[in-house]
Amino acid sequence: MTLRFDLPEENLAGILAKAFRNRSFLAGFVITALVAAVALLSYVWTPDDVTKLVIADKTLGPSPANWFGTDHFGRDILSMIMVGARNSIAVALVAVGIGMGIGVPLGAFAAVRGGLIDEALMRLNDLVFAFPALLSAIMITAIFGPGAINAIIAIGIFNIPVFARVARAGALAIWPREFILAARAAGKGKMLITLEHVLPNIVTLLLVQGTIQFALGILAEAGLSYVGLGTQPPMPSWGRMLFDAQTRMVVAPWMAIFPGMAIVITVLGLNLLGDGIADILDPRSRRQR
Amino acid sequence: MKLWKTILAAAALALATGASAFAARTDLVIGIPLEPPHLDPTAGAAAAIDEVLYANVFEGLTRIGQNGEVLPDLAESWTISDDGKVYVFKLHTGVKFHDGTDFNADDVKFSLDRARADNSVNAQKGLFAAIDKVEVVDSATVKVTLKNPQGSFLYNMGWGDAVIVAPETAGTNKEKPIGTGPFKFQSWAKGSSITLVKSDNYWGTPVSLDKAEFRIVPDAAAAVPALLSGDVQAFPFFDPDSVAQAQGDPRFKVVIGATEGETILAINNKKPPFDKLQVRQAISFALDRKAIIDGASAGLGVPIGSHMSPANKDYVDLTGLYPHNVDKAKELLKEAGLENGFKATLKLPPPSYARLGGEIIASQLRDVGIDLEIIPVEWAQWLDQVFTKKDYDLTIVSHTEPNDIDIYSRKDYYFNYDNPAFDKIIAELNLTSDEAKRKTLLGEAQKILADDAVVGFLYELPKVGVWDAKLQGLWENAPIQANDLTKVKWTD
Amino acid sequence: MTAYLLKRLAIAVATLVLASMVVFAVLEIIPGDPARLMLGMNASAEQVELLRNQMGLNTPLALRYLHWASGLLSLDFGRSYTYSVPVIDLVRERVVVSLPLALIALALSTLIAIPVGLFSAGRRGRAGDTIAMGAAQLGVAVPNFWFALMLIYLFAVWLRLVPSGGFPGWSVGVWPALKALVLPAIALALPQAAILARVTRSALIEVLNEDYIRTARAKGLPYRAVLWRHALRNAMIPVLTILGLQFAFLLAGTIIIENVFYLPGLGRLVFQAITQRDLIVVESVVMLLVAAVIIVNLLVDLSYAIVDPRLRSRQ
Amino acid sequence: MSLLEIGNLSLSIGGTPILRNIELSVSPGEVMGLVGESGSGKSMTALTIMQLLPWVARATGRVTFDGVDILAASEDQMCALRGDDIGMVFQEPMTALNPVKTIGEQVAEGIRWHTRASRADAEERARKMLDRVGLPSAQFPLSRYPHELSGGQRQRVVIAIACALKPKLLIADEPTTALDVVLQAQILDLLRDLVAENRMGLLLISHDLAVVTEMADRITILRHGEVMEAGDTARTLSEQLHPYTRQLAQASMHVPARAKTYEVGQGKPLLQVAKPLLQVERVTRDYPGRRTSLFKRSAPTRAVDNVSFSMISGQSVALVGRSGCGKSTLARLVLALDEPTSGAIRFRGQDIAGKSEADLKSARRDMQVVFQDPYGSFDPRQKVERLVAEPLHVLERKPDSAERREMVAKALHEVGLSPRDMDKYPHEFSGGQRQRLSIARAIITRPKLVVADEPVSALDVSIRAQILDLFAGLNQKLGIAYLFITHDLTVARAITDEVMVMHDGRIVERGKTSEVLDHPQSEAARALVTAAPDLHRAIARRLREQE
Repeated sequence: MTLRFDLPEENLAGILAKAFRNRSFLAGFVITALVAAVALLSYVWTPDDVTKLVIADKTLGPSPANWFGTDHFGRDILSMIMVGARNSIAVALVAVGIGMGIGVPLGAFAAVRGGLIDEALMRLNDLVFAFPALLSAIMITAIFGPGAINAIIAIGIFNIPVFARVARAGALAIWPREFILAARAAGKGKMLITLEHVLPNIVTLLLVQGTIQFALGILAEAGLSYVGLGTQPPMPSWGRMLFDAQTRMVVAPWMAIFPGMAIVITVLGLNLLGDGIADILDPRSRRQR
Repeated sequence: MKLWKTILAAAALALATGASAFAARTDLVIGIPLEPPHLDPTAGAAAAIDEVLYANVFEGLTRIGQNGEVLPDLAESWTISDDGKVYVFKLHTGVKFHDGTDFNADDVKFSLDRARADNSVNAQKGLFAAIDKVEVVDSATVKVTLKNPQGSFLYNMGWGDAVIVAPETAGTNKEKPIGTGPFKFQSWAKGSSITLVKSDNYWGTPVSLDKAEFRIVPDAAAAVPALLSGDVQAFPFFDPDSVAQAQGDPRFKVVIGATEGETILAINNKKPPFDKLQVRQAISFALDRKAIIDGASAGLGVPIGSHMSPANKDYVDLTGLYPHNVDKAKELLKEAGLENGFKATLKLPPPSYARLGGEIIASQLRDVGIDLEIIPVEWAQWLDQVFTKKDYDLTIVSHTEPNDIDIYSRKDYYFNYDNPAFDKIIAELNLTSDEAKRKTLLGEAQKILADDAVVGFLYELPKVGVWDAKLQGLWENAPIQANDLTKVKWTD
Repeated sequence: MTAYLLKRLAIAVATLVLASMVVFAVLEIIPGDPARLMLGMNASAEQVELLRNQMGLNTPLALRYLHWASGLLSLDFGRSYTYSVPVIDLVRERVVVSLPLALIALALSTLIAIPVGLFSAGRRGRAGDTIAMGAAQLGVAVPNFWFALMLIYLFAVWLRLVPSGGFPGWSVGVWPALKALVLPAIALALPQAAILARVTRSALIEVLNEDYIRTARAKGLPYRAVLWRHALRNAMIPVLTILGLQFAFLLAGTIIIENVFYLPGLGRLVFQAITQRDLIVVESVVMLLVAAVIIVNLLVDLSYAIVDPRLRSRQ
Repeated sequence: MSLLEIGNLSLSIGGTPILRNIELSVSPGEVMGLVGESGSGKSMTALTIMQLLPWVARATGRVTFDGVDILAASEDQMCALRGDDIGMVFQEPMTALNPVKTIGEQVAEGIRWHTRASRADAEERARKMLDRVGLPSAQFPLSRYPHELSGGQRQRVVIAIACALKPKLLIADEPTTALDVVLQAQILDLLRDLVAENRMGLLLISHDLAVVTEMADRITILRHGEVMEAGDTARTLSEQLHPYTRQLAQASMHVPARAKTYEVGQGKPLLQVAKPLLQVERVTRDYPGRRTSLFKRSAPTRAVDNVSFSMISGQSVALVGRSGCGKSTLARLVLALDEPTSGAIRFRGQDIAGKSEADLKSARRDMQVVFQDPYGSFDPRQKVERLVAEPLHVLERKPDSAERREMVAKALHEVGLSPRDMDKYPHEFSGGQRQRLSIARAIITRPKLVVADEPVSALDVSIRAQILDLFAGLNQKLGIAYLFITHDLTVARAITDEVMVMHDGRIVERGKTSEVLDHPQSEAARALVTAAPDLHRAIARRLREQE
């Protein structure tokens, strides 16, 4: 799916002013900022120590001492969710970084060169797309050993073609514009034009895709951890918490409910944020106002 | 219109089947964790084969009862010659295979000869190694001559690998097992379930169940809802960690039995710093067995101090040797020159005792300064990396074979443990038949292992069965891996 | 048209060949010896070596690839190491679970998504749209395995309407088999439906802004007729694209969902085969799934040509 | 009795007022011209009549069509009117047709909907209608898809849809703006004939005073949502009583003052000028054909065919031709943005075809470009200073930032903008101002040649006049030579010394501007000249007719 977009005719201040009038963006921004703040807070403070197991306190229900209850090792679930947030964010962020870092130059390069190189790169993209991402991530982590690093790589690899596609489509939409011709007439080379004109103009597009992939990354990390191939203990992870919860649904349903909500809220926030950005950039929605 | 009729009819049918549950039930769904690779107990080692077929579809000359005793089965009675070398089995008459053919002494000779033949694919050929010859005396009498006396011969004949099969069907048993048991095979939905139905021409006491379905429920996450929703009515081998879900629920009966599984924190004894006795002892002091049992096994399971089941008659209680003592552990590490602690890896195979126990142990060892990186591995990798290549620091595994203390004397075993004194005791043990002497030797062996802190001895793995409270007659212990349904019935 | 189709076909075949090389190469470097695994803890090195020879693990990689690839073409996938039956038999048994599951889920998500998308696009910016799209946002955010867990405890454990898992096989009748697939299909379908509904809506809104919609309105067609006759077909292209992608996603999604519901499908087969290092099975099933994805994408390309005459007449 | 009566119509969309107190009427058989510059509310008036406004629009006043109160009519009533009694033709023929339906389906659809005719009957009528608008069945069967037709042909289909049921009123919203002059004349003829045949009322909306004058009986001039003046076309435009009417009319006919002209002596072939600034010799540009199979391609398309010409310093030359004749390709070749398949292009004697960017640097310094679209030719992410300074990239010595600001300030001043505008973003400027920015960018390196590709065709007439003045002034002041690419002969006439007429990739005629335009020799040039609307001529003809 390629996003249709147009270049915003405003500067940053104008965009920001518009952004904070957009309900989606605002809600997404607040949620995402909150999750990020909680993750950062977990570095300096959590209600309880998540590395300390107190078996005697296992599967206690929500109470003033443990707002979200405790898990099967007596750890405070709220604290686990807080620390898990930074794990989820880190995995998804680095995976998006890999996807962008490799995919965007590839896509931009394909758009510049065209012809056989473009064709080859796009066919390579097709190849990666032919592998169901989750299946392949499971294969990769199963082969090279479970763990956060391998999960990042597995998720990241499948972000590459996504960003390559978006960057290429965006760049192809920019290249025929007259201001590119003007830059060429001014004697600028294709590399320079890509850096000065093309990339800055598709940045917002990449940002939208970035939030989508970020959200998908969080879901993928949770899925991998859920089948035991993602983040490994003792590092808390939301997917892992759900894995531990599923055999204890009767005696400790809070073990499943709260981490599940954490995932839903975070992904929701990121998607709203992405929607908001896309809305702001969509000339049609602007025309309506 | 027509579609609606179909849907209504289907709904009515669904209701009807649901309603029939209120009448006295004669069907049972049993959950088993692994799917058998095939259905011929005489051609494979997988426990899952016996779990489905043993005593239900196939029968042997003898059988093993739920407390490990030898009982007559197809052999009504037997005599043993004075020198203990000749066994004459008197067979039941009127026994028929499920395909309608008669069972007689020829089938016994065929089965035993087939199992001990050179080209036999029997997984336990050792059971038959002592047999010299098998002779048919008459259609209901078989004479088995041994090369030398063997006290366990009748027990051996009770194994699933020694069941009697018919020559006509022996080749196809893998897909369509034909035996003499009270149940006959009906269907196998691969990856899903195996269904047995009551055999009408059974020679012995008829069973109460009409139908028994063995459903493959691979993990605890699936087993819990399957049990709670009533889809599956019995899990003879339930994950101990999940037992709390059924405990206290009057609909279910939770039965805790014993196994021969010593659960240990295995240590690579040759790999520094684990080659230092103080380090291994420090680990043993750092372990809080109660917390481990509570956290990884729902509080079930008996702590052990060496490699011997507490149920064993030769068991010596050594659990007091290394009480949970963090200070002592730290002191020992200091003695070993590791007062600042060290880093190591802990490889964990899939079972929950290992994965959960590993997290707890990692936390406990962290308290004394040992920082463990947890590496979960699949069994394949575990066998490859840990067991074969000995590429590991620590691992958790349950050794379920009975009377297997001798593994510590094996050269090149994955513990990398080498103690001539211990080897000597085991060698002596092998030559000793005197019970008292054996007990002393085994006691010494246990003591040495504990003193050397070869591994971290944790606890004896419990056998947890959970089933519908109205269900009677399932085995509570598991001397062998089997689900004998012959006495199982529903009560109201 | 033929040139377009031929090109797509050539690309599909090339992708398939490349994919098979990748799959083979990746799986051949798996750590863990299948022979050792099959023989268990107590086997000697000689026994392992013997089995390695029997399984052809000692022949050169390129030869093994050629042998394997030519086998694939004749549907001879080799024999499973662990089950010691032909892989094709395993696949045949499992595909009757996975394929219906994926298809039911796909049908369910389409049946939910398209009407919701139509509804929302027609009421853009109003309360109905906001509520529907809010629900869709939530649907996108819910991890399907967590959703599955909730479904199991609600509908199987608490209400006891459907089985909590497992699959009785089609031989016991269509109804019990379908009953076993209801929850997994819902768990798979709802998050996908949410995505599809959003795509349908935005595709429709985009199309509704096109000039030819105004032309159709100027003809006197009421809004409804314009939506159905003009907008929907033009909006199909992005919707079809997503449907194609979703098929791949559903196939992969079944891995986790089949595990949650312990359904004996391809996803579970491949998951178990990975853990048991049953290379032949993993290779074959992954190839099969990849081939399915490629074929579905080819079908999507083909359907573009059916929907869009511009592609058809392209010389 | 009027067919359409609009009285006191006001319209607001989302609270923003769009129209104020519009008065307008159309009688059967009458052509009413609605003229105004962009943003004057012409199209909104049309959409109000059709009731196809966005749902946030609020209209007050009175719109009566054939006795029906449109503003109070239900959606069902409107559906019955639209397509049956009121037809509408839109500006953009390329997007006005549904790409996935055949033209037959699209024409027949309205017929079937309104008359409940059978498919066969409707198709029969559609067939006749297509024949009538000039799409005979032999070449244009009903099964054709829109993408198989050219822009002019598609506009004919749109007209067929609008007129299929012989509506009482036809609304044509800029029906020819996207077409070249020759097609424009054909479509206008068609509309005129259809109106006459069926005694339809026609509401013709256009920004082009000349077009409206040729077509309309009466005219209504709109500005900022208000009616400035209305009345008989010929009288209104000849008397020019209202200042805005006068302004519009004068801007439409504006010719900038140019003291110096650069002419080559009569009869002297352009090629043989001494020391030419630009020499184009036998240049051909082929584009590879589409791949028909894996191995075959169709024959290549020849966009520029063996073209030769030259220009001297300070000369202003127009390159005119119909759309698709290859003039833009030629411009790109001259700018070295594209490479010729064969032939040579020399700029100040230096060969520039097929050279690397580094080798082109010195040529680029003296050769700049102005594009058509004042919106698309600036990177919205950069400030004016960077945008205008972009060509400084090719200077031998890169200016430091102070020098750069100085140069940008000077260029802005020269195009009539304030140096303070340097720190703004392009979106803060109007279309005309942006075109000034474009020119500032083009002259900052003091080039010898500026290639201008339709530089004023996207601008409103009054703005266009100003920009033409600017071009003329810079030509006089800085001695810059222009290669003006345009389809608009009034522009060519206004500002160029010489004209080259291009047709099917070839230059078919060249000569002094006034001579070529007044006495075209080639067929292509004659077609262009006769088709081009001319306000003078149109008013004269109207007046003649009324006498």
